[in-house]
Amino acid sequence: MPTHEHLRLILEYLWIIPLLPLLGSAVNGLLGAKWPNKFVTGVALGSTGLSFACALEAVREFFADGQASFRKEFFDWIIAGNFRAGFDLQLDQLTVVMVLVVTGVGFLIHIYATGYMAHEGGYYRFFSYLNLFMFFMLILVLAANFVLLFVGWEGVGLCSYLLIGFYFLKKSAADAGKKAFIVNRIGDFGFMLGMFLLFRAFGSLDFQTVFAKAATWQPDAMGQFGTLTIACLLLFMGATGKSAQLPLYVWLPDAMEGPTPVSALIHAATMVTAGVYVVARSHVLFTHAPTAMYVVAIVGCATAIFAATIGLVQPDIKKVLAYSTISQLGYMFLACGVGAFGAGIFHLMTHSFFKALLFLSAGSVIHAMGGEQDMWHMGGLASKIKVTFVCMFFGTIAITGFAPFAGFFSKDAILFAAYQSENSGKTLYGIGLLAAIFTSFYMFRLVWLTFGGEKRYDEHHVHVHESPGSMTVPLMIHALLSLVGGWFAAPALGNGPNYFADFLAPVFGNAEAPSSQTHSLELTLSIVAVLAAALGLIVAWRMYSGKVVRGTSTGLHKILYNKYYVDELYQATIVGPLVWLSRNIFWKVVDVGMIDGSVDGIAHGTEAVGDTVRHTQSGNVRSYAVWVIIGAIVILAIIFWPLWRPAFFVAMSGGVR
Amino acid sequence: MNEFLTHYAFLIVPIIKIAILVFLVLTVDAYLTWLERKVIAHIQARWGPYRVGPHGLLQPLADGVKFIFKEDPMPAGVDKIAYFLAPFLTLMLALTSLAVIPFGPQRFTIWGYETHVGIADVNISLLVLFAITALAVYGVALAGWASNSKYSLLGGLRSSAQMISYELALTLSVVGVLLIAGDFSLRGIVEQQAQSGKGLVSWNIFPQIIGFLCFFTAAIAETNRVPFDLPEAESELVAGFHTEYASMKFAMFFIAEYTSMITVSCLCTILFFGGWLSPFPVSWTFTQFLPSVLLIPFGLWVIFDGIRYETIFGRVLLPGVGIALLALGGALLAYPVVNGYIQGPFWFFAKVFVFLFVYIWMRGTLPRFRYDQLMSFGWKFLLPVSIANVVLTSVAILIWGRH
Amino acid sequence: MVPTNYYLILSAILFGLGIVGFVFKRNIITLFMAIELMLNAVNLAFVAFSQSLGKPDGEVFVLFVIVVAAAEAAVGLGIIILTARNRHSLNVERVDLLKL
Amino acid sequence: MTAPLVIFFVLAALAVFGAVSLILQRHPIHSALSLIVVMVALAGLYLLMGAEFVAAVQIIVYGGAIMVLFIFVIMLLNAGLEERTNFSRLATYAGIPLALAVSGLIAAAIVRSGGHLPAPAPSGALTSTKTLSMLLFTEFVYPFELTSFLILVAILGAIVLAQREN
Repeated sequence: MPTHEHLRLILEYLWIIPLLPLLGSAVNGLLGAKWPNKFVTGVALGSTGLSFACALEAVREFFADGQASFRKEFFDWIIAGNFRAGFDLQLDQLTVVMVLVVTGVGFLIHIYATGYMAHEGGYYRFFSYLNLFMFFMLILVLAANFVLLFVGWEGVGLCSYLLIGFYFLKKSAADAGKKAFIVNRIGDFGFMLGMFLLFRAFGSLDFQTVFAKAATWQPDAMGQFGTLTIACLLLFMGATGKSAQLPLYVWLPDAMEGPTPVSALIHAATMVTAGVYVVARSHVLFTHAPTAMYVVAIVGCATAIFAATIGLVQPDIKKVLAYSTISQLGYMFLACGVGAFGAGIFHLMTHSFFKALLFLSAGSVIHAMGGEQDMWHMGGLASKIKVTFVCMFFGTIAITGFAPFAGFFSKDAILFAAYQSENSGKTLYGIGLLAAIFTSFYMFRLVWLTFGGEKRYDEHHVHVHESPGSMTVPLMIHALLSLVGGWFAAPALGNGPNYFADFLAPVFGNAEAPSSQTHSLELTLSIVAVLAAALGLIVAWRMYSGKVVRGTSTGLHKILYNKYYVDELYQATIVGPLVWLSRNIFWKVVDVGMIDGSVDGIAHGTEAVGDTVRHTQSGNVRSYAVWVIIGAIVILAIIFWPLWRPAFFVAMSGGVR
Repeated sequence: MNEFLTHYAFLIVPIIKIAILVFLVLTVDAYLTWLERKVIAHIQARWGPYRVGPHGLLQPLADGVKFIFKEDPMPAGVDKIAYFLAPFLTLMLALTSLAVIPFGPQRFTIWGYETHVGIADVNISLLVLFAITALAVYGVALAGWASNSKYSLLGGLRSSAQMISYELALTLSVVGVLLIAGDFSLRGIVEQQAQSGKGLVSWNIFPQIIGFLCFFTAAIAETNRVPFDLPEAESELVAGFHTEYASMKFAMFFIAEYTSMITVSCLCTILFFGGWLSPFPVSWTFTQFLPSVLLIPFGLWVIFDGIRYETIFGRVLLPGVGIALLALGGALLAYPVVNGYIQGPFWFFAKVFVFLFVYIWMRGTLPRFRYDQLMSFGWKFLLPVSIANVVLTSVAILIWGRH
Repeated sequence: MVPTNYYLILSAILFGLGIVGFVFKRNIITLFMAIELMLNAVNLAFVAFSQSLGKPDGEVFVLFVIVVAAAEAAVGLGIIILTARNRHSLNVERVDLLKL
Repeated sequence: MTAPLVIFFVLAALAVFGAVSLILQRHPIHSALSLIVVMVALAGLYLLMGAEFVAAVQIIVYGGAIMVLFIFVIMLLNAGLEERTNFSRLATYAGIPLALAVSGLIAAAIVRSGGHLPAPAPSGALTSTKTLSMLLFTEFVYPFELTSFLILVAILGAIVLAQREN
């Protein structure tokens, strides 16, 4: 649209971007039930598409303003004493990336969903939820203070709960939803504590003030647990919850119960990255808390390898992708942990591209297979569904990190940053590299099991067919993105500028400016990474190309197959005792005994009092007359007290005076 | 002796006056009964009392004696206190009500105690009068209730209801006069009517004709006389509230009734007919001789009538009375000074006599109301009319001022 | 002359007797009478005050009190008649349906 | 002991006697009669104080109308002797003492407050009917109109209550 240079059309009204999805959600949620699907589709796509357009316009204006970080307080939300939580939105480089990712990928996935969900019940409900998720996600990324961010944070949690449990008649789905919600609660608990601590430390929760003050603080020493460290750890606890890191990752695999578009949008592209976003957003705090940074790095690294190992043996196509997501998120945290926030965000973006792509392709496959998710019942689909296959392959290459795909650049940047990190950087790098090998292995395993070899399914029941355009077009776009998505950083290899890093520099400061002497090292490391991916590819090819049979799982394989028995462990150590406590103490003792007891006690007490008092209501006029007289005596005494007091005192003082 | 009198005159003089008044009233009551019987008899073309004394003139005495010596049975199950209280109360109130009525203009001093014709001179005498008459209800009600008889109870109920109902009309009908006079004392009202010395013309009857009619009707009802004598409707209730009373107690009710008749007549006279004022303008001084001049022909007629009377006793007594009257008239003519004193009482009693006659006359002629007629008449006609009268009078006064 | 206090004390005594009657009597009509007695006592106090203070207001109040008493008697007796018709008793202790 | 004092005591005794007998009499009619005695005595006291108009009104309205109404109703309902039930224990035991306590309080209060007042002088001028009516129609005109309205309402209420529904 032709707009004047410094005419900020959207920027001044930034709230439009989140508002549009909210309206779409409201309209669909309230009216959609009666509507034919195409209306609902129109509303959903229209709102998100418009939102995307507005975001683009906003970004354009942002650049027109010379990338000046924009911030505006629209209205006061909570004001209590010196505490202020306003509806404040801000737009800086980091936000730009996030907003574009959210709206763009979200829009594409909406389009995809219209095809994928076409024959599902509760069509309007699905899109209402999905738009609502868009709204909260945008709030989350646009928020200019922790409170508003937390609103988005909780909102996306809610939507993820609603969408995981979309098929709420299926018990497993409902349980998965609850699991996700509860596990997130634990993280959110830490997050809130972190917020409180920050408010106590800085007297505000506004990003500007908090970070400005924090910047002036003396950074904690390594191993020292100062206020900032603790606050950062608490925030990170929230992040682990939301972004499915150890030890709170358990909800994400189960979240695959939800429809595949949901898995793609929420549990791959956007929501799960919120944790990374928060850590990156509050990088000022983290840089002042090296201990926290170290913890973040370790957790991220551990999660990466841990999830990757589990992913090696999973039979369910979506489960594999889920664990791969977890491990990729681990990479991002690893990046943040070693101070390479830019790289983390970079990987976040590219990951959102190719992981969404992978999920959508998987969804397409499942669609084609008529709901079949077990890879052992697939195979030889490459010829049947070529588009999907190609896209899937693109995604696989991207994630495994072959140049020149997106994953190559981002993962390379992370590993390089890890290698450079002074505290136990080599170890982290090594583990990261191992995880990379595993990644490429299970990804290619997935590809070969699904598309390669001969078919292991029954022709007569399953009619494999290519998905409609509404699904394949987003696939292609994503495939393209996962190809080119990383080229911002391409020149860095040729000793050129890393555009992405430079773009984010105003936010993070030039944390990892590539210096010339490290440049050769970076090049070698990237080559090593590619070799590692190739290794994984070769092993997968040896094992899964050609005829494969499902072997009986034993030993290590069995442990991996059962995900290290983590769920069982939690069940035994936490859930079981908790349930027992709730049932036997909180319910039977506290609730029934104390709460109900007190309430009933009040009722019984009232009844008893009334029972005794009612006898004054004898209905006998003479008794009433006596009561009237008593009242009269009291009133007279009150009125005439001043009149008699002197006499009274005289009497008290023995009549003297 | 003399200084004792002057010292306690304020006690002695009223007592004497009261004694005189009571004696007079009782006599008048007695002969009122005689007159009533005579008049009604003649209205009904009978002779009436004729045996006891000439023209039955001694009949009242006979009746009195009979009342005194008659047996006094008390019915079973009566409430003694109330049963005895009722007649006394009635009679007492009836007599008391006369106390505030002024019979003449004169003020004179006996033993240094300045007094006037009449017992008490209260400046709210009319209110007092109404107060007393208001209490008269109790006599009737108690009598009816106490004597433990259905007839009596119904009679008592009826009469008390009737009295309450008509008391309103009675009081309201007087308000017009009060508005004109601007005074509660009867004496003041009379004097107000005397102001313009034009006699008859300035009496209240002319501006207050409506008020008078209402008052007289209500008064008749108050005294339970025909046509409002429901309480003692023989045909329905034998004798109403005093069915169970005999001899002296009955006599008391009887006397009380006639006394209240007198009271009402006095009130009518005072309020509407200028009390003791002569109907002629003050300028006609010769009218002062009217009383005496009237006595002489009356005396002559009595003598003439007596000479040709059947019984010897009559032939002796009546001429004697006639001669006495002649002598009185002559004396008055001889000493004109006395006339001044006689004027007031003469006119007063003359007017009162007229009203009493009207009472009797009505009894002889009018039929009795039915109870519901009585009530509806009192509430739906008499009361509104008297209220309207009040309004009219006040408006008139607003326009023309007191005339 | 009679001191004001005598009148006041008398009115207090009458009032108290009224209260006593109100508590002591059972006949509903008599209860009413007791109330009237109290009103009269109050009137006495009113008149005494107004006379001794030389202000006629008190007597105006007395008039109002009398009017109110009249109205009260009219309505109250009507109610009494109804009660007697329905409950066949004038004893207030037998008119005790207004209870739990 | 001056004449007014004598009269006062006579009337006061009469009033108290009436009040007591109102309480002690068992038949409503007798109570009513006692009350009438009280009222007449009070009227006499008003006269003694020089409030003639009030005295007259007292007799006319109270004696002539209200009490007649009472007696009328008693006769109408043919009320018999009062039955001395004692269903209310409270009233039986606590009633009389409490009542006496109240009257004692009031008496004490009145005496304390009214002790210094001058004796009421029978001055005809003060409470002449004219003065009262002037007050009634100028200063107290609104209450006066209100009372008239009250009377009207009372009449309606009485009619509504007394008429048998048919």
